[in-house]
Amino acid sequence: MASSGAPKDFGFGEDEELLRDLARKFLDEQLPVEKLRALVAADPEAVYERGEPSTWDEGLWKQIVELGWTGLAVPETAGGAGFKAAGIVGLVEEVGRHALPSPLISTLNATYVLREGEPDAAAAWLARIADGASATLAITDARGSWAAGDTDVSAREEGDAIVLSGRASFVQDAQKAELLVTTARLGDALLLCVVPSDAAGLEFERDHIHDLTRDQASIGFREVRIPTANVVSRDAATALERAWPSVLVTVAADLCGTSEWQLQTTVEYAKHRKQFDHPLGFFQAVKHPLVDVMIGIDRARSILYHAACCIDEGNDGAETAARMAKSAASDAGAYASDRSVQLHGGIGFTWECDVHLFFKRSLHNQLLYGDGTYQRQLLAEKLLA
Amino acid sequence: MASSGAPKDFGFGEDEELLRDLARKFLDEQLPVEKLRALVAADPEAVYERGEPSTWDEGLWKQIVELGWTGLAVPETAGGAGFKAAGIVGLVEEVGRHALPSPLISTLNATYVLREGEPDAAAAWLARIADGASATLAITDARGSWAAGDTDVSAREEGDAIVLSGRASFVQDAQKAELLVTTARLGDALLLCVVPSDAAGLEFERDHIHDLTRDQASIGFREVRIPTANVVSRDAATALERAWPSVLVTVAADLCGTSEWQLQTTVEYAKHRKQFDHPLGFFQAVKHPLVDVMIGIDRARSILYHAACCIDEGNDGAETAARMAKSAASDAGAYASDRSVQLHGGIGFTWECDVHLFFKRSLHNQLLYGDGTYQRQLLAEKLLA
Amino acid sequence: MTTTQRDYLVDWQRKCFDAGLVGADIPSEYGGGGHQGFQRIANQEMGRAGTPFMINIVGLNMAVPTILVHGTEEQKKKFIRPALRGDEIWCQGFSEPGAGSDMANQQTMAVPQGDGWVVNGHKVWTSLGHFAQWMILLARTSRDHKYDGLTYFLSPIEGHPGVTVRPLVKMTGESGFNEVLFEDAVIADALRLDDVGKGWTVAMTTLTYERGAAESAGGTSGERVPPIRQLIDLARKSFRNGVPAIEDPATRDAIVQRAIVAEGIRQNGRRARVPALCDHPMRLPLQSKVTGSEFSQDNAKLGVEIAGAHGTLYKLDRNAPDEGHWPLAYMNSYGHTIAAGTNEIQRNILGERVLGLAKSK
Amino acid sequence: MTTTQRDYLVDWQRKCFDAGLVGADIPSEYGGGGHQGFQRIANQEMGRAGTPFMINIVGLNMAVPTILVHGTEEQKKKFIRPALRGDEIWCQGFSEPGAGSDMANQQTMAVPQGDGWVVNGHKVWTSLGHFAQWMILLARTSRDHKYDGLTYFLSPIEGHPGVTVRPLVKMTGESGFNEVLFEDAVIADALRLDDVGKGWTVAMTTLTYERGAAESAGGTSGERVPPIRQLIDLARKSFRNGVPAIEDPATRDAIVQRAIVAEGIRQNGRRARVPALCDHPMRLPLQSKVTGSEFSQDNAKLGVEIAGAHGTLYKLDRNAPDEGHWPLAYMNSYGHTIAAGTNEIQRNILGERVLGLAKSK
Repeated sequence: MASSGAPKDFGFGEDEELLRDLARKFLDEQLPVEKLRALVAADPEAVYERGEPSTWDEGLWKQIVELGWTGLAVPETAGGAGFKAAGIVGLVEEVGRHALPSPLISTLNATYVLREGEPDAAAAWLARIADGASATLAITDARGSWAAGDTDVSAREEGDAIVLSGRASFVQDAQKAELLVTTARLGDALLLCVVPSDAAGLEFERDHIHDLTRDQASIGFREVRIPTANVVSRDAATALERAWPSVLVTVAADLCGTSEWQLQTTVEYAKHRKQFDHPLGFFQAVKHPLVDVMIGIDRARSILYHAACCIDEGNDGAETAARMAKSAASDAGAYASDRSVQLHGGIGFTWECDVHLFFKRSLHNQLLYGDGTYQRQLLAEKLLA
Repeated sequence: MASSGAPKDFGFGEDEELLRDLARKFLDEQLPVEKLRALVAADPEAVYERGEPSTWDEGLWKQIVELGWTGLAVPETAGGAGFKAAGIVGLVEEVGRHALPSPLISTLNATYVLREGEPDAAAAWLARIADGASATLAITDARGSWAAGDTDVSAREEGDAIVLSGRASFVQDAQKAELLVTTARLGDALLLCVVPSDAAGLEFERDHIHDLTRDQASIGFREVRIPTANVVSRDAATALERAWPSVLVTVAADLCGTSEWQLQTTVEYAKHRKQFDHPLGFFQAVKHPLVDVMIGIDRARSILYHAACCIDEGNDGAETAARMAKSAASDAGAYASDRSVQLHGGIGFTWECDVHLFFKRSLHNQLLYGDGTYQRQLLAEKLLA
Repeated sequence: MTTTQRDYLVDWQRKCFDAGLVGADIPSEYGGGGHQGFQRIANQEMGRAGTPFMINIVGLNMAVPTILVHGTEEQKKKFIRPALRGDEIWCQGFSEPGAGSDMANQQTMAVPQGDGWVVNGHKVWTSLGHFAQWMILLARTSRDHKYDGLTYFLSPIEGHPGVTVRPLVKMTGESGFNEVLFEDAVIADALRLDDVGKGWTVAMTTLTYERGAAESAGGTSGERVPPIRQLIDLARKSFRNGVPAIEDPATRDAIVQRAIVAEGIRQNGRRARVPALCDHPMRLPLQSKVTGSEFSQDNAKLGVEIAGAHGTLYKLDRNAPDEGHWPLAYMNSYGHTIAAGTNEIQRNILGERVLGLAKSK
Repeated sequence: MTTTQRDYLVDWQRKCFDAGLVGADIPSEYGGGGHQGFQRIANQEMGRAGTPFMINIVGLNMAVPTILVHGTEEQKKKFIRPALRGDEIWCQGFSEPGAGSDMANQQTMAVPQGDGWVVNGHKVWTSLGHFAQWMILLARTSRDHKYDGLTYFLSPIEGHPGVTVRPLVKMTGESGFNEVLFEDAVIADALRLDDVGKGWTVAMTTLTYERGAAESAGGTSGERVPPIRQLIDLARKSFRNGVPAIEDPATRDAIVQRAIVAEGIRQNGRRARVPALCDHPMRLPLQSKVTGSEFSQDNAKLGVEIAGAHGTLYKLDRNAPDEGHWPLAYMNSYGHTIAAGTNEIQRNILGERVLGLAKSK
């Protein structure tokens, strides 16, 4: 529960509203759904059968960098905007609502983790991100475990260098990121280090994935040598644990955004499509599920802002709130996705209809860092101890 | 899955159909719902506030005994009808559909357990049941555990007598049963023994329960002395394990019957009650849930007959099938109960409307011997080992 | 509720009123505090302190705000202060046995006679009817128009000739609601609220307040204690499959699901007051009836399941956990999913008013 | 499906036909086996042996039974044997882009000309359209009557002037369905099935067979392998919260839930053939589309969840479990919950035809 001193508006004040509204306006203009479709879904065979790299708008990304979005989560001391989680969540909802293909989410998540490294060691990297470098987390093992210690990358020290070997799997937006924030095991310690994506010895293997609005890769580390200065923490588990509420909240915000798009798009369809001489929405078999989609989204969204507020307040309940938000957002996303296809009927099942773009982005995000059931298992350990 | 030699009709042949149809006709005539209401629900304060014994029709029970229903599950060698489970299930569905207040279900379940005792020791008791004695299982501890070994009754031997001490809880229809089939711990052994309900030292404490169509009690055993001949098995755990599929199937059949009553009664209401110038059933918010109630009942009912058939065939899959039947019937019963009240609207929430009689009987049966989730946990141990 | 309990609660409301905790935002000329925005703070504080609920809930949440909007100066002067102070208890007369969710289908007739009306009809689901002095009454004054044939009255109840109040027994065997019969009961025309034929419009004002669509002008205390703690405690003392239910994974997942829904409801309430985070002003307020009532229902049902064999027991049983709370709460929860517009109707309203979908009826 | 696969399946059907395993219950004068009750046994045996499916599924399950009921002697002689033998593949032309679930809302027009008809229109969701020689076609011959304005044709497809078949891409990026365009295509009047204006009645016959309401007169093999085993195998090799998913209690409960539904579907099929255990003859058969398609959907969704991070992978990814089956099956499952009358429409049908509730439209 929120402590009694918690801000009534979740800390979502004028600045946050301004940022969100600017993001909405910018993305409405720059990435209407027709443009998104043309960008990522022009040729189903290209992505799926021929395995070509997923397409994205690098010009749009340059604009985003100029708008300073990469630096939003970077502390002011490191040259960033030091924005509150409440504000970033508002922006990410818009990103999800437009299914923006970009490394923004990954960069934000990498930033959250870097922020928990040793301040001196992390500052330079955070400054680079504030300057526009994209980044991503490369911390997951081949089993797809979301636990902090589970990495397949090991490190050894050689003079003032660190040599990394092994493999990081399920790396989000790997094709677009300039910096990899990586965990590596060194004896009993778990290092957190930054590896430039052009470092020698890195082998990118692109995953074939369903989501058309991002890419994912498994990255081989073949004796990758980095300066010791690239190690930002020797207790990566703690850094990840501290950053994790923010990471979960970011994905949950993206899910809330895609779900809201699914709701509104399906509602529009139900208003205009006629069946048996009535608009679809006349039928309770359409109306009531859409209401339940809305209820699910609102539950997730309210907990989301509560979680962001807990993060901003340094509240002990942040992890609980963030896992609740991810659980609720994953479940709401699953149901919104399900009904968006079903209630569009035959057309919703086709490539030409946009719902599949959001369906797949949502499905990916539902799974990423653990679905609803997974979050609830960890919550049970906290709440029912 | 059914083995390839399993009967296509679940063994539900002409005899079984005849028995079921006779039961339906008999109960339609003898216990229309108006009579049931007058019998058990004439005065809410009597049962609930003043804690008076639940009322039942002993004359009707005499007729049932004369029809031979108590002996249906008793083997022919012990003077019973030796009816197949498939047939008994058909009859019990009718019992559930009429919410018959009687010790029939308890007597059947006690019979199933006695059948698994030592044949010589059990024969006399089975013969008494075939002659019309009612019986019930007194095997549950105060925690309400459904596991075979969990009893609060202990035994000691004194010459050719056994002395029982302790307490049996959650005894169904205790007020109506003439014979208690009891488990008792004697050293490492778990005895199964028959205790006449008028034995000295028995103390009946009636439970206050919601279900108006049965009674339940906790029974204190204060140095209750029974002849050794009353011990029908010294390995009660095995006897219970063997009998358990039949016990679960009996309760599941009762649940299917009450659920079907709830479905048909709510459908009738939805046909005739008008709202906004349409019969209720016109609205998909009423129609579709009723269809889902039907689907749930049919799932449970089909698995139920499959389970009965496995029992009759001596199939190893009987326990799995029976637990599936109980799980499906409990879940279908919960949903049918829920919608029967909700879709009746305000009237469904009143004492004068019959739906609460079935709601409460169903709820009791959903819980009895473990609800859907509980059955699935035990199934997981079998199916996912 | 016993008479003793009634007296205690009336006394409590009076003390709160005297302390300025009730009616704080009501104009002072009608007996209120004359403040703005005080009531919410008072409600929060009372909720935090876990004070008893306000017995005159219908008066505070429905009658007073409706009279403020539609009443004459005389009516405001006459009714508001006694309602705030708990001196006069109100009940609601919108439900009829034949009308169900179709509230416009009222059959209770009011026929003009002299400078009053003769009323005949049958109202049901009248909580507090046996304690009430007044009823907000919707009656038909014309059979020619469904909606425009309705008129709204402030009807005397207790001791009024031609009015009979009888208890309705709930499925649990408990009473708690009433039916009210009008047999040639006479109501003075001065007790008509707003014009003849405007009853539907007035009733919509009443329901707007009741459904939480607008701030309660009267104020009731009692944010309920979060029930998740109750479920956890129950799971600690119950057994399931040989282990304490609190260690059973299925039970754990179910409780956490409930905790998430609880957090959602709590944070919905917070977010509803942040306009920048609400695309549609009615989207969250109109959900609260559905989410709140189904939350309670699902909780109670889970409690029964956790209780297992003990879930069969009535509250008077010595072994019933939590004084038999769970099965009773489960059955009583249908009062909330059915009353004040079934949740099916609420979903229509949400789909139509918030999402803009075509009307289902 | 590739041409090679098509050829293989056509060849397979031919061999089955020659062996008497297809069309066993069809009168021998039309090329069938002339038996009664043989087909079910043949189907069971083929199912048990896990044989390939019959490619001419539309011909066997829809066209043949409909022609047997409504066809002329010449039509029966001409069409049935080639359909049974797989020599002529059929597709279905009931769905249109604007019609949705309202099948009577056909816009494809057939206008009489000489001793034939000129057809213009647009059919969608035509599986096998690119391999088919014939289509069962529902077209409008009068705009004055919604239902009585429909007529049923047996239309040539492959190589027929004015008919264009184009693939439709599914949400998964795969093709598999087609759209079929009719542009001044001419159909001889001899290819009209039953009377002008009786198309709706004939189509109902077709759907009765498709919906499993009557025994398939043609017979298709391939009772699918129960998918619970697949889920268990997946859970054994997937990890969740640090343990194999098969040891995770939430996953275990979910799989067992699926197993119970699977058993229910299997035993429903068995019980549907025991009249003494079926109060209403259509109650179980009409459920099978809803239960079957939702079962597949729920299974696939569970598989994606169990796969966790691996659930994001497309079938061509080297690490995709089970060749990427789960997410593809999940998305493709909407084909089944939407096609052949959405499950919403199926629930209307069940509520109306089986439970006798008032029509919703």
